[in-house]
Amino acid sequence: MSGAPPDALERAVEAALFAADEPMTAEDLSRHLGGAAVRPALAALAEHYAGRGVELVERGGRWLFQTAPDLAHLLRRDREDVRRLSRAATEALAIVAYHEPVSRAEIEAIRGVQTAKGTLDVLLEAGWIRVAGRREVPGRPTIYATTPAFLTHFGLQTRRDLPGIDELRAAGLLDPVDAAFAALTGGSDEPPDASPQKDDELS
Amino acid sequence: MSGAPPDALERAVEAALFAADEPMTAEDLSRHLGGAAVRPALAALAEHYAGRGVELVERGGRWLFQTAPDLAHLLRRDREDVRRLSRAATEALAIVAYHEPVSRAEIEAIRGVQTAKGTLDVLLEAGWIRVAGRREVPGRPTIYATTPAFLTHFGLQTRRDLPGIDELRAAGLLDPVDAAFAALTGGSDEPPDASPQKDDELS
Amino acid sequence: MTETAATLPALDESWDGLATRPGGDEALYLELDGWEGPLDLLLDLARRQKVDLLQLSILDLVDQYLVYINRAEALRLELAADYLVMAAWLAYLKSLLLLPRDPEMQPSPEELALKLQLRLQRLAAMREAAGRLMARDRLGRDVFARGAPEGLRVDRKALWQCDLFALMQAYGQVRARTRPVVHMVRERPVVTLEAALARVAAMLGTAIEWTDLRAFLPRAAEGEVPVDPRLRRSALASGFVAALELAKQGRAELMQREVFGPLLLRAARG
Repeated sequence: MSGAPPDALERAVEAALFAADEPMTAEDLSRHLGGAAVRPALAALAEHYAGRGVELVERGGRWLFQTAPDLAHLLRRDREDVRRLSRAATEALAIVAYHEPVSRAEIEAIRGVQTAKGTLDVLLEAGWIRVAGRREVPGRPTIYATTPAFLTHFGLQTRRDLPGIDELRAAGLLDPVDAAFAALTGGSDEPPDASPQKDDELS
Repeated sequence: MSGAPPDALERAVEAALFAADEPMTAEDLSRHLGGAAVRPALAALAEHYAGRGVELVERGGRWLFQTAPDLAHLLRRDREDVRRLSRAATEALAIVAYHEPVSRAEIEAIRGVQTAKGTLDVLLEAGWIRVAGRREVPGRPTIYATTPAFLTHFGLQTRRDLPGIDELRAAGLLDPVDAAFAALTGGSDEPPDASPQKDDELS
Repeated sequence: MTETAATLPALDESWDGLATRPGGDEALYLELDGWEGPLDLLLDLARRQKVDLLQLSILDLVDQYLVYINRAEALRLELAADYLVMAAWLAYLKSLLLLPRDPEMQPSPEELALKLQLRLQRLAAMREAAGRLMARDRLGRDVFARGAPEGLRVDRKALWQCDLFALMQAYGQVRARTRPVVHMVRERPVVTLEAALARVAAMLGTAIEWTDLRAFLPRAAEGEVPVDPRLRRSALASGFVAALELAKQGRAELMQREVFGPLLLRAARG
């Protein structure tokens, strides 16, 4: 935490972000502050607020002040403004986040069950996913991706911060079944070799 | 401003006030934070924030964060869009300039078409006309006149600098649009007739 | 790699899952609605084997699934069709795995089983990811944005533009537009119907030869100065109407030998 008094630009950025009712990108801020180069000020402020009760965080390229996570128990009390998601919606959201962009059919393929129309609507309405165009395959299905509001809500700076995403990717768990199957079986059409352990597994 | 890292209570007070929907008294805060003595923390925070872009202030016994007063202009920024005055507004302005003071009904009578309320509002907003009282006739209609800003904008010393009807006619500005057009393209066989017009508008 | 040493829980054991009520009465409490489809149920069953999903005993899993479905049917629970489809497919898979291997079969039963495992693995991965996502410090639940932000407002102010010439032009046009307008219709040389009727009737007389209508019209040679082409057009029109009128009155006959040909006229024969 910096003890130096803030310079004029730092003060302006601090005031603007405090007053803003939405997270702001550096470009938004710069435009609002007459074209100033705000990134150094953002960095200085983030450092200044680190460890305080309020922190300056970046979420999907947008900056906001929010209370420190370790104080959640003090602030949570009567607040219940967080939407409770059904299991279907929770899983669909995770699938969109980890696989984006995905079509509804791809979500259903992973979950092994049809996705009710309302499930994706809930996520769209919450502003956590958005329609990201269509896949250029027969039927041109709509595809979905997450939004900056998703990152903000779940406290992610970028999608790379999704819990465990690197491990999942490394383990091939974000690949479709067929790709994983091909990888496991050497990519050939031959049946998987009848190794003893494989037989054991299937015994 | 203090450079020392905030203690736990200070952080809690900071977060609670930041997240609060409305200003809180020390008692509110104390109750909220399990009965802690919050006043020293409030004092420390107020000192920490002094001179920053955001300040902690007490108003009628209630504490709140607010944007530093000298930065209030950041919350409300004016952006100037250059816009061309509409045809209707230009005509209305010209009529006010030549005939002032005039009521809206008189403007309409001269223009020969209805004049939307918004048209005069634009001229009032631009600061080129002002309400100049009411005409002492039934209905007491509001009458309008031009302002000094009007003269400045149009580079006029006084309204007497406005070209008279004869000058307008000499400049071809009194020709009906289609006749003027025909004259330009050489297709007209009739000269625009010089009907007698009152020349006493600039009384 | 270890052997599949998973000790399978007995089916009537109360699980930490959706299958039985917590602390359950083992009396076959089934809540199939609690599963999001057959794959979900399979995953739930697979997890109880407490092994990596790729080392799972597919045969055990199949057996457990089929037992569940049989119980549900015994209880006459309404089962969604996809549970039954999955049951049939798993029974088929089981038989393939147990029967002597047919080397011709494509894909082999082991491949089918592996694909099922891969699907379960992917669903499990996403389910776990969803759990971790939901457990993050969420804005509005664990961390909070400013409670009462003042908001940033950008007031758009119009800077109106107009110049003196535009003003003059506008005024000129208002005056021009609203000036009283007088329409002057200039008198034109015309041959009225009455004149044409009198003329054609007089000239027709008792002519018995077909005569071109144009012969009845005023001509320069007669000193009537029909030089103006507009007057000639008027005379032709009036003459034509006059001819029609005479024919209607039975005083003349009309004939035209061809389309657009000359209109011929003669006196009606008694």
